[in-house]
Amino acid sequence: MSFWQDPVAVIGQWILDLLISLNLPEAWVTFIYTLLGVIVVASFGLILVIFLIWVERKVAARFQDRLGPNRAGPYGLLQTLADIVKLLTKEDVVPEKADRLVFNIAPILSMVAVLLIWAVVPFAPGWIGTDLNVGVLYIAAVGSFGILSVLMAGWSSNNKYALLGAFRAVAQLISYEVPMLLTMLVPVLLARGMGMVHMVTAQDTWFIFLAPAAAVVFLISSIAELGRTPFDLLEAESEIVAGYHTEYTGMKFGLFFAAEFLHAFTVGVLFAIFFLGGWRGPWAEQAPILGLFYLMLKSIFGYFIIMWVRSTLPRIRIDHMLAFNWKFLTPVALALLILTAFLDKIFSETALRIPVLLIANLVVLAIGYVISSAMTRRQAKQRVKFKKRPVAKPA
Amino acid sequence: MIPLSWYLYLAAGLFALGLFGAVARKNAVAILMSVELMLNAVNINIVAFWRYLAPAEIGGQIFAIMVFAVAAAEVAVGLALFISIYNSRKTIAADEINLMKW
Amino acid sequence: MQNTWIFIGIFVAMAAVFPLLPIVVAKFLAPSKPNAIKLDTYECGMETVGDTWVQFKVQYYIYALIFLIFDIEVAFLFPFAVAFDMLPLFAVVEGIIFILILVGGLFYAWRKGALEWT
Amino acid sequence: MTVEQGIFLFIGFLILFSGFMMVTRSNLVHAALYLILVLFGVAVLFVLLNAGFLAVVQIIVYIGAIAILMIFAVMLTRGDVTGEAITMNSVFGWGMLLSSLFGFALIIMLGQWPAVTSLAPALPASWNELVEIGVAFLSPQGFVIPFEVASVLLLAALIGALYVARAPKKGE
Repeated sequence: MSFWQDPVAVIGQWILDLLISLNLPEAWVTFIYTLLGVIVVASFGLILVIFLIWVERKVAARFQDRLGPNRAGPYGLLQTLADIVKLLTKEDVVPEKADRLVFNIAPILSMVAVLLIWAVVPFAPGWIGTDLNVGVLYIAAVGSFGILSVLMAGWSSNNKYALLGAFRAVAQLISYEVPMLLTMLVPVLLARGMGMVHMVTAQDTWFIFLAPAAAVVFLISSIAELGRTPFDLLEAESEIVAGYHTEYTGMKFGLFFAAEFLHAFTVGVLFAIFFLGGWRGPWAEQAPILGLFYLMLKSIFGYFIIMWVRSTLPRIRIDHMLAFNWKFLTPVALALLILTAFLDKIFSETALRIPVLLIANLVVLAIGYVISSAMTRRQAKQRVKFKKRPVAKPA
Repeated sequence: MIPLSWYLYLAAGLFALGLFGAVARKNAVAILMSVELMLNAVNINIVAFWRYLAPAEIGGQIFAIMVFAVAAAEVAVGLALFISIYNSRKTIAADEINLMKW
Repeated sequence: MQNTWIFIGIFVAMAAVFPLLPIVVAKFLAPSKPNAIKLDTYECGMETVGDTWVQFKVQYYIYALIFLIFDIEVAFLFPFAVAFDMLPLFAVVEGIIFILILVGGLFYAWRKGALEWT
Repeated sequence: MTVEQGIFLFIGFLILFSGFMMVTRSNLVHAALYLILVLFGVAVLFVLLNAGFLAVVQIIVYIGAIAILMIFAVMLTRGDVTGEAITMNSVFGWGMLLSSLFGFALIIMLGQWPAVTSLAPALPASWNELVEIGVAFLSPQGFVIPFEVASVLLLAALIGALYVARAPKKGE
């Protein structure tokens, strides 16, 4: 295998040989090798953030007919670096009434929660941090630390708006976690395994063709998990100042901010892995570097949809948002799960598997839409039923 | 290699801590948290026994999952009760909830 | 010991170090001139009235409750999904019954109006 | 001392320390955060015991849901969060006596049991815990009754808790 086809394997082998030639004990070799792997994967994520913030600002600007950052460096590429320098030199205020320890841990935890997902992301054939056999559940588990960090930040600030914001945020996050988990179950069911590598190799046909409705529900609930427009009620500045990170300043605020951006892209990556076949594409298995390219292409597609939604839709009211989750997304996700399990068992191994699943998905989505829109119309009718007031006649 | 005894001693210690909390804490929510400690101690024991004495029987892990389900049900109902009691009596101190005492 | 988990263990440690670094750097670079007003609770420039405890709705708890129940359900269903190939149709129907029982719970909550944000 | 033992000792210390802090803190949110540390430690123990699935479920269910529910309940009941109220019951001394007696009795009894020092046997070669669990849950020879009963239990808990928490308040 040549260097240009699979640089990671070549470099990895070289480092391993080097470590063994140093005559270290075996445990140390494993430790250092793993540590290097961790550093590579984690810093890949962190460096990506710097780039992503620029991309997001540029794209959002184009949507709004602006230019976006264009001063620092060519095309404003260095803007994020300038922002980092700015954040580093901002005074770090910890409010007097705050619970110092919890207050300081919360932003770190929010970053950790996002970064940990990257440990199981399969970048290309053979390029993966570690292939846990419980990969998908691991991602869900790591997500719960994110929820915890929001609650910790809101509570420790000792500010009623921060606490209110945290409560709203947590209500939103846990509500949307339900359809997200249920739709994550659909690809697991289709792949018959929840290791991330297995998930990719099982997608001879991309799962978006087997479960398009699940993909849509997953994407919507993931956007809600991000807390971005149209689901950005947790930081609705007109209602609750700035949400759970009201009291945060300087780099600690920057961490929450960076975690959100990285999370947005991570959602794109997960969407690509679960539904768009991960690194799969022509010749990816011969040249893993192509696999990385395909994965990034697909992830950026998912990320672009997220940005698109963000800059198009207005903020939803909180009762609408929660009703949308519990009365539309969750029932649809449950119906999809039941149907997928049943049909996949009956039609597994037959040629009908793909068309039947595809049609079932579309039917569920259509029925769900019809029922929910009928209900909305009925509610709207009920709402207009108030007494007619006599109209004042002009004298 | 870790001998089985380490897990069992740790679980015993955790269980005793939980027992202390459940008996001595005043706040009902804190009591429920202590009960969670005891359930976790039990779960450590179950999984350790499975791993050391019967690794071929998957029942050990199933049992632990059932403990999760029971713990979740217990917490859900327990906390709902406390919230309800708080709404009517404005306290959840365990020694002041004496509705059923005789 | 499982080798796959060593990576996660080290990753947790490193993932905590990475965000800690900028905070520590900021500690040296950033100015620190605290005063009473700056350290006060931020509330759009107003002085804070009352304590942090505002009345929270029971509705928050109810959403968390339904979430907890579904969380457990998903934990039960993941092994079901992984073992899918080994299961006869009969077992799959059992799994579907398991889901349907909890769907009943969701519809009970719906009918009772527990899902309304009032 | 091997690496594994080192990790165990560290985690064991963490669990016992956080457990102790949890039962003694009067600030209930702090107590809940220490509880989360304990739960996390137990998840690490599950990993050491080759039960990766249980470790992940422990984090999802306990930290992701139960601990959040606890913190919500603390907020909703305005307990002695500020730490001003009294932490302990009047039977505090009895609790201390009972639990320490119980703990020591357990430890002494464990010390006399011969199997206690046994080491972990090797797992079966082609071990796939997830498939094993899934099959065991759904096969009639296995645990299908507990599986369905768990669902009914959760349904009952959901309905009961909803009913209790939403019970109409008088005079409000």
